[in-house]
Amino acid sequence: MSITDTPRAQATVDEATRLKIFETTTLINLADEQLRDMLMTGKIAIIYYSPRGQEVLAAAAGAAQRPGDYSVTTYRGLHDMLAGGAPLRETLSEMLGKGNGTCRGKGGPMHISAPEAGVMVTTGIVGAGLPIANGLALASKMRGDGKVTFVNFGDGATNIGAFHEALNMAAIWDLPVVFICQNNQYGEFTPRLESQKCENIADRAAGYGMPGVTVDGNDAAETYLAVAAAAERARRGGGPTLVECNTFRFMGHYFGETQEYMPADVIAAAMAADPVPRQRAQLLELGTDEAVLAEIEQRVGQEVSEAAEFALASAPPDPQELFDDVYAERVSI
Amino acid sequence: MSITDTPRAQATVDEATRLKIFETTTLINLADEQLRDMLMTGKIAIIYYSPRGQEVLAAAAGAAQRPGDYSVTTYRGLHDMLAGGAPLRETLSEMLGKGNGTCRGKGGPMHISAPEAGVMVTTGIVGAGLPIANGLALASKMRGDGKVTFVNFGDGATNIGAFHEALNMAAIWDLPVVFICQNNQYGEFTPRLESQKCENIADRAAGYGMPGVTVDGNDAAETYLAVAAAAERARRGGGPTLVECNTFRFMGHYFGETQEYMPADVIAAAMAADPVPRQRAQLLELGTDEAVLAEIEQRVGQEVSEAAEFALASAPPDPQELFDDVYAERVSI
Amino acid sequence: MASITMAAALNQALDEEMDRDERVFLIGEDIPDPTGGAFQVTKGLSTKYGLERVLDSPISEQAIIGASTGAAMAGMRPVAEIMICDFLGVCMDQLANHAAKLRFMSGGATTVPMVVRTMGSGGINFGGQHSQMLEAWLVHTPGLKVCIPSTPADAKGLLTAAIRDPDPVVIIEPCVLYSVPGEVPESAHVIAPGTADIKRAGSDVTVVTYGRQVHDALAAAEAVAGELSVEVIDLRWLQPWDVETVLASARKTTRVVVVHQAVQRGGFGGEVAAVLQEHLFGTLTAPILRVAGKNTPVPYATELESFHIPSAEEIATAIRAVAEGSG
Amino acid sequence: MASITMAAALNQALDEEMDRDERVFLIGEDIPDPTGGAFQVTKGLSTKYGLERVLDSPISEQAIIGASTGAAMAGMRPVAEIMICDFLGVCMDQLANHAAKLRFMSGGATTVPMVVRTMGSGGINFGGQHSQMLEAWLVHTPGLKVCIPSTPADAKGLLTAAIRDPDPVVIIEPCVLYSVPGEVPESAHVIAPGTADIKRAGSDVTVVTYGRQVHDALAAAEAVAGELSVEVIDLRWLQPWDVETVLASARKTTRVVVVHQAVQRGGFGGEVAAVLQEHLFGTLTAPILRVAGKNTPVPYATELESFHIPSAEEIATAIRAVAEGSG
Ligand SMILES: Cc1ncc(C[n+]2csc(CCOP(=O)(O)OP(=O)(O)O)c2C)c(N)n1
Ligand SMILES: Cc1ncc(C[n+]2csc(CCOP(=O)(O)OP(=O)(O)O)c2C)c(N)n1
Ligand SMILES: [Mg+2]
Ligand SMILES: [Mg+2]
Repeated sequence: MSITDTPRAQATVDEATRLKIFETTTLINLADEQLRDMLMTGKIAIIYYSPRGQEVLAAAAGAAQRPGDYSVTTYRGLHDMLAGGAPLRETLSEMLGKGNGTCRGKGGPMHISAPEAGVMVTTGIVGAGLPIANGLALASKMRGDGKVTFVNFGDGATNIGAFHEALNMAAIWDLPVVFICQNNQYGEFTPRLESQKCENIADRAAGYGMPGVTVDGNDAAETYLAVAAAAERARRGGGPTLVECNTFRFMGHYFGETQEYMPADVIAAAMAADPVPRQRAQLLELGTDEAVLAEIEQRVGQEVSEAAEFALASAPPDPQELFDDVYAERVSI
Repeated sequence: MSITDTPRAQATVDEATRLKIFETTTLINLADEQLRDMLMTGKIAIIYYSPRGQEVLAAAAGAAQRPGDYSVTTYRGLHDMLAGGAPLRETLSEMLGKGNGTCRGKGGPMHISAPEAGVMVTTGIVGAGLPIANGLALASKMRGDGKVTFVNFGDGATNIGAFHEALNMAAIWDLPVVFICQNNQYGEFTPRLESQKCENIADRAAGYGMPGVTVDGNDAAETYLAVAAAAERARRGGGPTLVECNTFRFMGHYFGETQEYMPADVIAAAMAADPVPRQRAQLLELGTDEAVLAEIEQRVGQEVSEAAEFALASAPPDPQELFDDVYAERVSI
Repeated sequence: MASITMAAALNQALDEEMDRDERVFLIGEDIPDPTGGAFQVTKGLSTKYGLERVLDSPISEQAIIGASTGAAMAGMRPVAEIMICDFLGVCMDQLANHAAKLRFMSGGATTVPMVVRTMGSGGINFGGQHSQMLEAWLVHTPGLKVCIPSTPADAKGLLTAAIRDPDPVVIIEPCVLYSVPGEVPESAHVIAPGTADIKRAGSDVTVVTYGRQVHDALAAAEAVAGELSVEVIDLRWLQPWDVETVLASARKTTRVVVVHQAVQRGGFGGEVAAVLQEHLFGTLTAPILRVAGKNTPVPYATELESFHIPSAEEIATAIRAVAEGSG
Repeated sequence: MASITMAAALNQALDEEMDRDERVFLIGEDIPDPTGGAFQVTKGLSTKYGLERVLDSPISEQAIIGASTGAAMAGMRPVAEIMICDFLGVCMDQLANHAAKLRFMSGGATTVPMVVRTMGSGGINFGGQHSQMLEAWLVHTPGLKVCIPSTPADAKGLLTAAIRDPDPVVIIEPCVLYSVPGEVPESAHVIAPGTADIKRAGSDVTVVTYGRQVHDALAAAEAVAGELSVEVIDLRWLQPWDVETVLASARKTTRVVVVHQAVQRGGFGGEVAAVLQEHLFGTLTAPILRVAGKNTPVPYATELESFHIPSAEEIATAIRAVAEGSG
């Protein structure tokens, strides 16, 4: 499957879903903006891998998830976490290293977990989330609980061994996993095609005997339909799918880097196709009322600033908590 | 490419090459028989992964190598080592743990090296030879020395991460490597199709943007032509090829195991198609004189028994040699 | 109590725990019947519990550890087999950066109650890549627990405890002991983390060891029995380890020898010696000696390998040396 | 001598060695210009020597180490970059089972003269998977050599020595020191394996350390300078390590504190303490104390991380404790 006909696809998604995706996109977009703002104004100093440019794909994939489903993401994961339902305030608190963060300040931005929302693992090791996603899915398969696991990773991650082992295992055991490759065209400072020769990443699925699809990850409906179809297949026992979502990183690898390795015209073209305004325009075109969108934006904006204040005002963890959570029993020294 | 028309392929290989392959096949076959004999008669007690059934493919691949080329193999590697030109006596000595072995008794059957013959690495870690083969080939590419590296591995090895990373890197850098997958249908006690879904292993090459071919590894000419073509391409700077050679392990995983996991009819069918007598019959059919073959068999047989005697009679290493070769400088303790 | 081999005792522990708790399942390469694993430890279990609970994995150790980690997080109780300890090299990231750290990094929000069984080889001419004892890598990884049995009964008790433990536990099973028989409690047997066992009581010298070297230490103790009374402590658990039992013994004997098969430099013996010298400064009457694998890769030839691996003779020599108060 | 940062000193060593020996090449992720590596250590080198000698690798650490190993065996002099020390987890097999052992397993028939450069993080809020110091895994792997610089000059001298060494060497470069300037010899500078450096002379207490903690130890020495004269030994090489220099100092001071950032349990400090107590039994007037990372994964929040990592204050406390003869 290649890129489908976007307007038609958009129309097949019901309005509630479209609005849900819009709301999540807005949430991600504003939360990301908030964090960059706090960084630029010196309110915080953290390493931050912005998902700017990849909001719509995460929101669309999130809309294909059911309550109880599992998700796994990476250091560049704010969009996936929020789309998966991680609590905004505690997620921001965790990013700021506060004691009331999702991980009590121990994990930080690269290791957010919010298991109550199914956000199970955030890893800083490229490709390492995939084998663990298999395990979550294996548990679902063994118990027949009907859950699906969604695991997110970048284009660069498709060159590491863990990707290969995970896709092969998921395929032979028909595990209920959706492998979502967020192909943002770069791994750190290296363009994708300097690190692999395959035209599309989804082409690699065939070697595992698994379906692979490539979609415009910046198109809400196309991404939603592809991920939902993969999830449906997985839930029915049909096994895993590799869904490649084409997108772009607007802020480069980490926030604040020079981006000098990216040709100016490539950046400009990507920015011109910014998925966030594009999605908004599509909704208006499909007849959604401007006021509905504005209300969502206003409400989410409020939520985000309150969450940011909450996180900024929260206390850091007590150093003695270092000894908790190493094992079930507290350790000393 | 699928399995080619065997008799035609056979005829396109010149007689000298056919005889070379026959001689190497004979050498491997008799050396293997010799080792199994010594094991069964209790003259030696070593862990031994017999290449019985895979002789012809190694001999054919070996005939495609030029002097100076590099090769890499595994614990099941006697056939590859001998085809690569490792010295018979010192190889057997090493297998028996003798001080005059290729590795002075330190490596053993899983780690034979004979760099003067280009036999650079034998690894006991499934899949681990592939990344190292890339390095040998990278050196050749950087120096422009025209050498090709041949790396041998099993079907089971194609499911481990190192395989994936190595094929991808070789492809993007157009390294002069030939990846020879000896698909003997089993990894230990697990049939291939229980560990992967792809119809042919060579199908995986596409995901790396690399040519992949599947041949009857039990057919000398077909294997020779495929490996020689891949080597030629690599030598010209055309990059790597994945050559899948279908074959079968007659002695199971390690010599002495029960083989109870293999259906009797599968074993019987494989044995009936034994590549060693098949190759002999082909040669006779193509007009080679029986006396020529008999002379080779007799001469090689003599060589093998002398080598076995040499190895058996050789002295073990001096324990103090333990401290040599850890580093360039001798260590103590 | 029946006398069975260590392999059978491990099998029994797996069987009992699979029977007791349906969340327990096995995953590894070639572990189902008819072969029942490269070393037959899982024999019969796929026949009894089905292939859904005895999963035959591709040769993909990262995927094995990852699948176990994820399944554990989701509430299962996986027991993974990494066929040989040396193969930890291909999956250390999954084990050390993920399984070990996820409880901590999530602030306790997620947990990883899984077991990794792996065979510790050496002494059987398996060469440099199939003979290493790598417990030192694991002990240096906070979040993991680590144990090594020396007898069939301990094997059952440690593996049962590992399966019931709320944290990731690695058990290294010494290959050469698989076939050695011993009395094993027939019902469930649990050896709590951090409990050592005094395998031989004595008053002159304390030998601290674990795994295969327990037997060598006992042989050495026997060899010197006419001259010296040697206490042999089998740590069994390396993390957490039983500092109290060792300190009590060392206070009594004032002389300690630490023994393990892993290479000496950077081995767990250094940790034991460092802790003991700190607690017992002024109490000991001799330096703590280590008897361990020599600082080389493990060689193939018997003559080299048996020199590489610590021997009962070397242990006896060290015992005599500390008894004389010299190093 | 010019004053340059450690990153610049490392860059200079690479530049000089690439210039001197055309067999030297670099391989790693994102190391070419314009970025010149995640931490800019390789900046300018692809522009000067071409992309054929500064290879931008896919995210494939096993392939990076494997390619280096093979190229080294074939006569090249690869310098691989594993971006962050924690990522050793994904390539330990290639490093520990292959690069380290191939000389030995081949009985000296093949050799692996390669270098692995890796950044040792910690103290910069990078969280549990980007902050570990894993030198203990490496030191426990016979066949590898290991070094860690604390100053720009040492960084240049160690990296140059590593590149010229006939064996595989891992150099762990402390991230927080990359930007710290110092005097560096302008021409080639080689610090031979196994040579420590006394960074501050003293007579009451010996502090043995390396890497970032050299600076903390110096700060601690300064803090107690009114009461005690502290000798700070920077090991620089962990394998082989300079036992003689440390013994000589400890014989003089009779009191030793060992400091490192890696977690204490199973860390290299245990090895140092074990060796010293053996050689200096009866000579020391206090137990050897270790000040090291606390036995937990590395946490994210500053309040937790700065408590996890050993501090100059903790070192000073340990110095005072050994000076009083107590543990
Ligand atoms: C095993 C490993 N190697 C290297 C890194 C350093 N690193 C962090 S992100 C990154 C690029 C990943 O690219 P991609 O998978 O495309 O994800 P993106 O950052 O573009 O979302 C690299 C190399 C790492 N974290 N883990
Ligand atoms: C990383 C690793 N995992 C597991 C093993 C144990 N093992 C040795 S051989 C083997 C099967 C390999 O199968 P295949 O690649 O098909 O090669 P064959 O033995 O059939 O020649 C396994 C699992 C190993 N040596 N290395
Ligand atoms: Mg990317
Ligand atoms: Mg096979």
